[in-house]
Amino acid sequence: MSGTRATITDLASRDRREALRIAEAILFASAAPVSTEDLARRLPEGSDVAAVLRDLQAAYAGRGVNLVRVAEAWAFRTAEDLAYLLRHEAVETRKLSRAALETLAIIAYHQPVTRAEIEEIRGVSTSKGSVDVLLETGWIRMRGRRRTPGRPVTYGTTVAFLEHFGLPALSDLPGLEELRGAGLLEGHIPVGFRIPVPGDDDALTEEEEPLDEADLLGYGEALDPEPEAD
Amino acid sequence: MSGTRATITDLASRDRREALRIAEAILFASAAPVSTEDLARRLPEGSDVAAVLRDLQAAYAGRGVNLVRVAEAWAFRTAEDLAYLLRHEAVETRKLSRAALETLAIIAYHQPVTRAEIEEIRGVSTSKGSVDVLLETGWIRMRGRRRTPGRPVTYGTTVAFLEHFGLPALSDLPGLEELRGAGLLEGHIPVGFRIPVPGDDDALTEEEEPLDEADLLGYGEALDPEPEAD
Amino acid sequence: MTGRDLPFEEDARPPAGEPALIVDVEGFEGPLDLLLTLARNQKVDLARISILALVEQYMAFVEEARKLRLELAADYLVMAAWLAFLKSRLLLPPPEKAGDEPSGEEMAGMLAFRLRRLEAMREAAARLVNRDRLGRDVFARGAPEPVAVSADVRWQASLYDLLAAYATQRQRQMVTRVHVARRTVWSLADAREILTRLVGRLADWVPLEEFLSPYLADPQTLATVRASAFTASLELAREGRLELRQSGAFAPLYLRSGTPRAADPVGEGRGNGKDSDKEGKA
Repeated sequence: MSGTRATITDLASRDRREALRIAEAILFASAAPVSTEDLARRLPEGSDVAAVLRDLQAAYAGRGVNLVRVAEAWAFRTAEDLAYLLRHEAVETRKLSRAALETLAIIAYHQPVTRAEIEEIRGVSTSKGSVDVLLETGWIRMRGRRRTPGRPVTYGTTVAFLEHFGLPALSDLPGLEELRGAGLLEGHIPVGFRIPVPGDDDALTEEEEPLDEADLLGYGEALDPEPEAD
Repeated sequence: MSGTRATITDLASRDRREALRIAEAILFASAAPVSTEDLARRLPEGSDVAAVLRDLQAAYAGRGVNLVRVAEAWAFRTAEDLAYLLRHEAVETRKLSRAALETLAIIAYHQPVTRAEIEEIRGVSTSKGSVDVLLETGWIRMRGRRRTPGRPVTYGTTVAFLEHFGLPALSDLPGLEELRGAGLLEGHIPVGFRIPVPGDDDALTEEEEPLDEADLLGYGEALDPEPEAD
Repeated sequence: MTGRDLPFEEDARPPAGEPALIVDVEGFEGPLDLLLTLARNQKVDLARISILALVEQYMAFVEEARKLRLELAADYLVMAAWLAFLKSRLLLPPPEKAGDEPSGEEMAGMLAFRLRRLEAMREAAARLVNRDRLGRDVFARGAPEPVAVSADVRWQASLYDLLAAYATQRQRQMVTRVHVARRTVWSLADAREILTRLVGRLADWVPLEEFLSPYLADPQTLATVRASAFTASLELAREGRLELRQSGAFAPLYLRSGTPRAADPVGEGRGNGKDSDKEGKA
């Protein structure tokens, strides 16, 4: 085992070795980089601070941690090529809540659609949370504002939505007959019940006007005096 | 200068050297001990974690900074003999009262232990305050409830306790063996007292059951009808 | 702590006029602590202390405290009682077969054990405190480099989930509609309640249509209002709370409040033919 401690313990004199140990401990324990003067003050009298720092830097060169100069001071830092160790990328998979999923589906089929319209279709007031979560998924976007009193924001889906759900285009969303065929709609379907076929045109409809600057900065919904509950 | 880097850079294969650098960087970067499993997960696949730690510990033995074991985890710490030089870095910590220290020692050596048992050993009713102060330090924790009438809460020490007192494990408590040998930790004489031996196992003993939800929210002690005085 | 003499002679005497002190306050942490201090004063190994001598010293202490009218904590008195019992056990010959009760020697052994254990824990605490402690003697990395966690949330939903959610909620809406339609029906109970209220104490004949006019505005509810009101009126007439009159088929139906227990038991409007006429019209 003794052969492996060459770096510091075998160096030069006992005093020099002790100065190195002390410098190492001080630099390690310090919350901020330590200046050469400060180090000199704390090393045993007569120590050659420059030499100590040089030796220490050499001892740590090529190691997982290096002694680096920060402004006029010194500090230990993780070796640059190992910086990736300090980043931890966690991928978290989350499932959408039923309310969010329903809201998403309504936006997909009925776009452009306002929150009030979503609420009318769902029969419950949609929490701002659901819409926010959907905006966060990147699957929906604010399209514009409806040209009606209150100028409510209209929502639509994004290209990421098509990608995630493997849809070539919005017009490929299954219609009434397909939903029935898949057993998703059952029983007597009232006359006049229809499932809209959303257009694939990204351009605003005649009933919509562009978003304001404030909307684009993310303050759009705050202007809507819609109720918030679920 | 190349001759001075013997320790790590000359060791064995390139892979081994890289694993050492990575372990060194991870352990250096963290102020808290890093568990062996965590380290294993972050080292290149196929690394011999035990060997890496052994080499690293050997490389740092006798240096200003040492690699120490705390519970099943590892951390770099300044060398004990350099304490006098580093007082500078010391953060003012609140001094514990004699009663609190005595209580801490009893919890450490007798865990899992109930408040009634602590009182029995001290011969005085322990104020809830002492236990609260100790809980606040993070050195003790509520472990579970003793399967006896009244279901009293059992206390034990934490990893932070080991870390603070520089103990690799509970079995390294000073004088533990002598105390055990003298029967002071085991009920050899007393008719009617039984004091368990502290193990390093965090798992509950057969005589303990898990804490309730209320305990975990911090209301546990309020349920204990124990006297409160000092 | 070690070698301390009984402190109350000098220190604990209460100044005149002040309330009595508790000996506890004088630095002893309970009777066991006091016993330990007294035992140490015997200057022998705790394993070889004279329990009897210890009991005497403790009693003397308590006696002295009493003389000084110091208020002793209850713990001290409990211990004193236990020690007195122990002393009697130690001095008297052991009783013939005392059952489960411990002998004097066992009790003395237990006390000696407790004293040794308390002392051991005090020493353990001292050894613990004198260890090289983190943040005082030994230091962790002063400038740790924290691992930055960048959480990347991936939302998960399948096309099937999406379609099922849409279909379920649209289907729910169909069912809801049926509910709403049902609400437009005037129940018999509703009609009865309204008629009872409207007819009240009406003495003169008034056409039914006039009562119902506020409810007949909506063409969708016209039929149900009329049918329920008519049926309810028949029921009320039978109960004698209402009288009905109609001059001929399709002629207006008149109502007035009934005269309970009136001589005329059959209301004028109770003819079967008229009923069916009315229903036909509704």
